[in-house]
Amino acid sequence: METLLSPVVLFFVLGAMAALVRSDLAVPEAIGKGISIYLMAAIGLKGGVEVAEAGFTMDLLIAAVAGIGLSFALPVPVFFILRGLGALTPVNAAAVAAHYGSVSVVTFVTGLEILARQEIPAAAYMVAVLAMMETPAIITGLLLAQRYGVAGSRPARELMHETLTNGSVVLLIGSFAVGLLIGKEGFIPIAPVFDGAFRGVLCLFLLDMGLVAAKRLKDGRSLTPRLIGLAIAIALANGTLGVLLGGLLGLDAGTAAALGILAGSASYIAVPAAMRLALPQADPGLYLGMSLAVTFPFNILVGIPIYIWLAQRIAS
Amino acid sequence: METLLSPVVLFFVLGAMAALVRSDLAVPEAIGKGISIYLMAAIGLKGGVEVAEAGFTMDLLIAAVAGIGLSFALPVPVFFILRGLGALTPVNAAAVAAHYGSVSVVTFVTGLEILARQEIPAAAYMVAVLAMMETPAIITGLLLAQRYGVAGSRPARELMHETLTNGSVVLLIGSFAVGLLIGKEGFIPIAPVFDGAFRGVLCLFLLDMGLVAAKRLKDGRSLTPRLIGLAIAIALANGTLGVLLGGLLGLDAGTAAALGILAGSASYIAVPAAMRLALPQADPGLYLGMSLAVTFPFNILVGIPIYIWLAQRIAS
Amino acid sequence: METLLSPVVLFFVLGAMAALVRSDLAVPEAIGKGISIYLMAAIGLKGGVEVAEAGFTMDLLIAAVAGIGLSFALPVPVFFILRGLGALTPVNAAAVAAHYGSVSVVTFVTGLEILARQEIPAAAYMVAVLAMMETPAIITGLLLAQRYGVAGSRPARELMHETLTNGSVVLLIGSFAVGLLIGKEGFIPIAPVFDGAFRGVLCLFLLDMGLVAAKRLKDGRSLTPRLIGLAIAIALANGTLGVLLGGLLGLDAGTAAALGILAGSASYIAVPAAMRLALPQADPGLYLGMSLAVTFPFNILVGIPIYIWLAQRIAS
Amino acid sequence: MSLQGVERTRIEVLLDAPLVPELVRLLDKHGIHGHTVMPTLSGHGASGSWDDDLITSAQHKVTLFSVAEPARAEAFLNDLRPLLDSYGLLVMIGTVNVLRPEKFS
Amino acid sequence: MSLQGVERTRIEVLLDAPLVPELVRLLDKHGIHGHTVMPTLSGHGASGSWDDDLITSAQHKVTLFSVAEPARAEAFLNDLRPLLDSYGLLVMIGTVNVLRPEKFS
Amino acid sequence: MSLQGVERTRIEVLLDAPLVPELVRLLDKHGIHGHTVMPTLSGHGASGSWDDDLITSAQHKVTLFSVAEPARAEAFLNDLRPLLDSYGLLVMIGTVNVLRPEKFS
Ligand SMILES: Nc1ncnc2c1ncn2[C@@H]1O[C@H](COP(=O)(O)O)[C@@H](O)[C@H]1O
Ligand SMILES: Nc1ncnc2c1ncn2[C@@H]1O[C@H](COP(=O)(O)O)[C@@H](O)[C@H]1O
Ligand SMILES: Nc1ncnc2c1ncn2[C@@H]1O[C@H](COP(=O)(O)O)[C@@H](O)[C@H]1O
Ligand code: NA
Ligand code: NA
Ligand code: NA
Repeated sequence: METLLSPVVLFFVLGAMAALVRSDLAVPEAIGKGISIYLMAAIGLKGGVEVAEAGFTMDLLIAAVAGIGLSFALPVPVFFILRGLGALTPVNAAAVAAHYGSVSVVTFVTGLEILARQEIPAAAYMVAVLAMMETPAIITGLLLAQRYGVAGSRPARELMHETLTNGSVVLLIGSFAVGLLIGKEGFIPIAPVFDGAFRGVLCLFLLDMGLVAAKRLKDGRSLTPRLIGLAIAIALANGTLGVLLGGLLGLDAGTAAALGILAGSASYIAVPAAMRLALPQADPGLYLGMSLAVTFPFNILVGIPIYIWLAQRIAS
Repeated sequence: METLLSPVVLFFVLGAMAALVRSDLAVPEAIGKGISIYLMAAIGLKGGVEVAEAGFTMDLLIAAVAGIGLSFALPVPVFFILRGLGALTPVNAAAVAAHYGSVSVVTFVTGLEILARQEIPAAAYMVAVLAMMETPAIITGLLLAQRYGVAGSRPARELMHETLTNGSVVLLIGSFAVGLLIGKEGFIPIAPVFDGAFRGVLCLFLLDMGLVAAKRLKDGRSLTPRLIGLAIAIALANGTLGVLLGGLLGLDAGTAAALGILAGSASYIAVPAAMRLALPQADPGLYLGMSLAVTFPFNILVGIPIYIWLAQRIAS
Repeated sequence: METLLSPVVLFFVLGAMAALVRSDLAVPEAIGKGISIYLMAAIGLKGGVEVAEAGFTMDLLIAAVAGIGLSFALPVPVFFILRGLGALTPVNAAAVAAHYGSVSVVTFVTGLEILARQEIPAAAYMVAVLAMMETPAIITGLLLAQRYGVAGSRPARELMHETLTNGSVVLLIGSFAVGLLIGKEGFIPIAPVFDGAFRGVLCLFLLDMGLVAAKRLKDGRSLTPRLIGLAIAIALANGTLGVLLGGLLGLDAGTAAALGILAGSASYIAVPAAMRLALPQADPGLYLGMSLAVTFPFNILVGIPIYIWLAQRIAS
Repeated sequence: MSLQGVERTRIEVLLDAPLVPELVRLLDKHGIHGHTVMPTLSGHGASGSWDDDLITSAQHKVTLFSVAEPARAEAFLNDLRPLLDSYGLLVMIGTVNVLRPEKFS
Repeated sequence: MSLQGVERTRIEVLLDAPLVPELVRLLDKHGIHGHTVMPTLSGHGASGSWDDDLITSAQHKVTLFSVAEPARAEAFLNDLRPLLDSYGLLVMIGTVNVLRPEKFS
Repeated sequence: MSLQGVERTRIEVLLDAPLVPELVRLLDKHGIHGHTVMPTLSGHGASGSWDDDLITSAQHKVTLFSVAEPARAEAFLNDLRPLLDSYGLLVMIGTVNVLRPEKFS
């Protein structure tokens, strides 16, 4: 409830409602793209600056390994669930699975905001973990597709290169590095933009996300009720797994919750672009519908509070 | 004079001058659209937050009724003036009349800035009034067109829906609601963007508006000296009417001035889009020329100060 | 070294590296254009406000004359060097020469940032000098082309008009005038955007510049090693000349450094657009490659520190 | 010169953005269920010059093209004629070859 | 297959944005008073690849199309030929049918 | 009506942005070394409606056109056929006249 009154969430709801009443409200694509670049640069920077303060800890290493492990492993069970309960073709199941192994930057950022509101801050290094979790799932997804006789359309080497140099990965890691280099001192002159303006800009971005997600949900032909159910169940399962693993590894409540949010979130930027290229036979309406139109809103409105609640129970 | 030295107004003049000397200065369309979304979200939010503080008052109700009334009524006299003195065809007269019954968001915002500079603040709820005044005039305009034998090109129901779900209306009312929900407390973290940055961003937007308005004035074929004169006279008449009504209803000076500014302003976003669709036979060069190229600059440079001056005389 | 740790420079490096690893990271063109409009409005405003405080001094006049003189004169030696050592055709040599006589806004702004970091502020009026130095070089370039039998494709009058009403010139001078008019008082309400946000936004712009410059360097067919060497040598020579002249004229260290940065920088906005139109036979890949892909990065990373170091030695 | 594929009629219309839904409705009415909308920057014609400023979308022009089976295109165009002047449409009709004709019934 | 409307020549030119006014002047000179400009994103040719960065508009490419009466088009193209190389133009000429031929004299 | 210039085949493809490099590779393979990419805004077809949101580029559609020597175009299109369904391509083939044929071998 408390969560739902955060302006960030309310703007998402506003955007979704605007789309549902078929309003012509629309954020120009260039603005949406520009804002998401800003958001990634900002969280990268802030993460780097804070790690520069706190220094590299054992926890950082643990969380990183855990995150990468989850990104590699999660697509496998998801794949079989989608094959079985979802009755998806191997190629579609593999493509969707990759999305759920990877992460959603905005879900993570929104989660951080809510954690901050509730004064259960997550460790700064989780931004680095976010960046590291984006791509491993793509590899697993492609291996699954191959394993089931779907020839990827492109040489593995090129694909590797494309996923590792994906814009969001480069920007997150790059600005994280910049943050490490400049430290708190160097951050002060640019703080008004990258810190002060952050929450407000995030509101505008979620307004856009609400519009986009709801539009997709409306004319998403590929989405069956069963698939919508699976998109929610998988998010919950992955998120819970993430939180439990975090607790098991002795991460504090906020950080465990963040790991859960990452595990429970599904990519809608890096992975779709990679899948469209690597598995063109897979249906984009399907994987974007599930990740962007179902899992994303679910996590923003319901998932995040659950993961946080869970983390508070088990961690400590 | 004092008004003319507000940076907001000066940037408008700069933009207009750049266009008049045929400079190639141009603000990308996506930026202009993005900024206007930001401005509407910001004034909606601020209005909501302040009303959350002040609570719903009788004045709010009075101003709302007055505003809606004006928006419905003003197009009628304007229509006949345009038919008579302007010698416009019924369809053109009806289309233009709808613009003058409706309102201009940026004129309103600029007015608020100037009122603030002169420490005669208008009541926060006027933002809600602004939103409510956008669409009634469209209905009157279409009824006038029908009354004079111009068949609107689309079913009334659809049209109703399109005007009520118009992006700017949804965004203004929606962010007003968000403001009500979050209150002063919730506004603090996003204040740097939606309050701190507001005036500066408004400057950039008026730079753009200056460019656009002056360009239109230059190659506006549909504009005759007589129509230019009418565009000014109608603005003055409507504005004065608005102020007087405000005073009559016992609104304070700032609020009465704001009502005058709304009445005197002409729409150039919601209404043109609706008219292009509903009365395609009407000449867009005509109604956009009058509202955007004549009335808007007039109000920014001359009208607003007059309405304020008038409001100070009569109110109190 | 110290310079290289400024976030502004680091973001430039990040952008360049992203392009070199062939990342798909890209800033939408509308955003890039919008930011550069913001940057020019901001430095214009700040310059005007500060001059309104300091008043017009003799130094201002001296610096202005020196700057205009440099812009007119520098293309001549550059032209002959390019003809001789560069073995360029007259038309290409003339086009490139015009770029080096003119200035780069972002190089200048980055220079101011670095000067501020090192507490050797440059005089505020240098913004006006920046604006005045943009266009004279274009005239010299065209005269050189004519002198060597290349007929410009357009009537001189039109060309004059186009260069003098170039968007960046109008915006810089216009917002400088606005700054003069509003003064420190009037600047306060818009300071959060035009001052507070400045450094942060500049970081994002340099991220974009890094991407663009490195991309050009990668697939810049027109660039030979020799031309790359000349692009660096000319920048160094012009920059040194600017600093020395500044010292000779008794400007303080910061201001002399700024004059050097202006002299050493090469235009990549106003001049290329003008040359494409006036000397269509000239190769855009050549002049944009040299100014944007070689001289710009060189000045950001190496040139600026050198000019500053030199200015500190000689001035005072 | 013979091209691959099957001949279809390509209709391209330049119109104000707010009118797109109207045109799509008209296409549907004639059983033409596919179209693509593309952006424009500026233009000049009998009614003067325009330039793309999204500040008001009323005159924000776009082009819409639709590839259709000739007979349907014919019927659609007949219905479109009366709107040409009031909507201020620029209509270009041509022939293109498509590789999957069944998609363009 | 016979199409509705009257045949006109459609000239489409890919060029750098700063050159548009030049081209329009040339069209006017030949009594062709209508054109539309459209945006582009990227491309590749003999002189390498380009990508749309508005940071500098000098090489910001756009396409301009104009529908004209064949004879006028002919005359315009003859005037255009000498500029092809220096301006680096890509010119495509085709035939389209228009519904209001009088608008495309 | 005879047009100036020399006939070439113009291939226009509507496809998702991430697939552009693939298509360019295929063009190169057939010795077609020139192309231009243009933006789109929205569309509708058998697989539903789309609207341009850059939030995810996976379905961000663009059009790519390439003017090529007919024989090469022929060969390219034969290679393209198998990809049509999986890539969800819209392919339009036509004839245009170009003024500098040597550039479009
Ligand atoms: N007949 C058509 N005319 C123009 N564009 C079309 C047509 N059919 C499909 N398209 C475009 O191709 C996209 C994919 O088509 P489809 O695979 O049928 O969904 C659509 O979203 C439209 O943008
Ligand atoms: N001959 C033409 N060739 C290309 N575009 C045209 C032509 N005539 C008009 N247009 C476009 O159609 C718009 C409206 O034309 P008009 O109704 O003549 O003003 C113009 O602004 C141009 O964008
Ligand atoms: N065969 C072609 N098909 C489509 N566009 C082309 C072709 N050749 C060149 N272009 C476009 O024209 C631009 C300049 O061509 P060029 O002068 O050959 O470098 C290229 O960057 C492409 O955008
Ligand atoms: Na995940
Ligand atoms: Na009004
Ligand atoms: Na210089």
